[in-house]
Amino acid sequence: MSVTVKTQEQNFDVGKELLNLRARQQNQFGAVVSFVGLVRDSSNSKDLIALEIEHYPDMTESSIVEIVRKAENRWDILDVLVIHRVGRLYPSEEIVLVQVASPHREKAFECCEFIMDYLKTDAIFWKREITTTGSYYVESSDSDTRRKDRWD
Amino acid sequence: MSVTVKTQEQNFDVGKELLNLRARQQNQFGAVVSFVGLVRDSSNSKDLIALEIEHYPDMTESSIVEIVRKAENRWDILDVLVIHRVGRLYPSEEIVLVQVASPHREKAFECCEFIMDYLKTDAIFWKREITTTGSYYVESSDSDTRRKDRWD
Amino acid sequence: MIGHLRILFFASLRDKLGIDEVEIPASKLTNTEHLFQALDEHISDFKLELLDTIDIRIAVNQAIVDGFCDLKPGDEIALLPPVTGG
Amino acid sequence: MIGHLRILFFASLRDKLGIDEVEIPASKLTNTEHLFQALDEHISDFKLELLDTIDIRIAVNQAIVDGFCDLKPGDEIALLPPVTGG
Repeated sequence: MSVTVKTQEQNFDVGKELLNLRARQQNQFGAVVSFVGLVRDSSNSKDLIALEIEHYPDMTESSIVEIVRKAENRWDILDVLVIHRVGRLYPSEEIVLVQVASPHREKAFECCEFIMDYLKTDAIFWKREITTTGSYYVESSDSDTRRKDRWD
Repeated sequence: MSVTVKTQEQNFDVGKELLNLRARQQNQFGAVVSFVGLVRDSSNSKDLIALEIEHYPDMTESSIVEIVRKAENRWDILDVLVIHRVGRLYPSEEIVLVQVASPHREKAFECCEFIMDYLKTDAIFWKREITTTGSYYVESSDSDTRRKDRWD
Repeated sequence: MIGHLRILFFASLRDKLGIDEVEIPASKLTNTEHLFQALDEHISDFKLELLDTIDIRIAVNQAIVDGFCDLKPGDEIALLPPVTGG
Repeated sequence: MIGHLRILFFASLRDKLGIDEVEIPASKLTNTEHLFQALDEHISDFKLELLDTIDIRIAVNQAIVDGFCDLKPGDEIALLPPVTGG
């Protein structure tokens, strides 16, 4: 099992990360599920100018590794990569990549969704939306918490 | 809603397809779920030399479009891309890419998995495994059928 | 050919029959009901009994046919053994 | 600084308090129980009442602390308002 977690300002290349996965994994895996989250151009019916993502260096990465460890205990997965961007991001830019490799597809789907659900609620990031009518910190929503609680 | 379906011998680049998606879609989408299926190096405990995938040109693509239309009726999705390779593929090579873009992640996950489940049972492809002990046509398994039937 | 039906065999069916494609005069086959008989009459050494051992679906002009279906000159008929993709 | 605790404020908390980081002599604070009081005593015009309006979690040396925790010189204490990633 290989776990790679990065927080970074620069963007990622999903195609390159798939090649990296193949270079890392000598084991056989039949399925790779990737999630890419992007900045939408509006939020709560306000026009979004940009999103600012703040992290707590090192602790943020540990909090993500902890989420991945939880996933690892539940599913037969071979490789997990999480890249989460920080800093100022504009609408339609990529925020996060979660890439999960597994022998079979059903585990890869579940595990990738699990990690995303926990990233929403447990990863140490703060998001500030800069809109045309002011800037606001966003918190994880009740529906995010409900989605996480499904896994209990 | 945009639907793109391709069958082709050459490989695909997931990163490039994400850029194509962004070029195609002016709408806002917050989530992209991608599934990549790869050739494993063994099958039923036989060593696999190669996989040969045969299709029925045009009809195969129609059968995939039909699957995507079913998905479209169930979820609020913005863009679906399916690329399925044909011809001779070797272990660790990519077979299929399913990329689903949606405003929210839960729909993108479900829809991508739905399409994969139906591709296993309803898309017009034939697979022949060339192993060290002979070559065999593979059929969709009972578990594939059960996974598809979950959606009824 | 004008006035003919084109019949395609795929995958395991093609390998076992040793035929990938055949043409039959449309006058000899007006309905899919008699397809297998027509193949047997038209193709020498046709392994008719093989068709019973494989779960075959029939497509006419690239659409799956449930039950029987009338045929007309120029139609493309395909015999499809069990499929799997992904 | 040697003999000090380093205290970090993040996100909305930092913006509202107008402080991102402060150092307190370790001798003035030996347990997280008295953290807020110590901040109030140490920082002039500290908006103590603000801390009641935000759901804050405390991390010591980058590990979330539930309940109280002893502190020693060199410790890094972080005040974390509600998080969300992804």
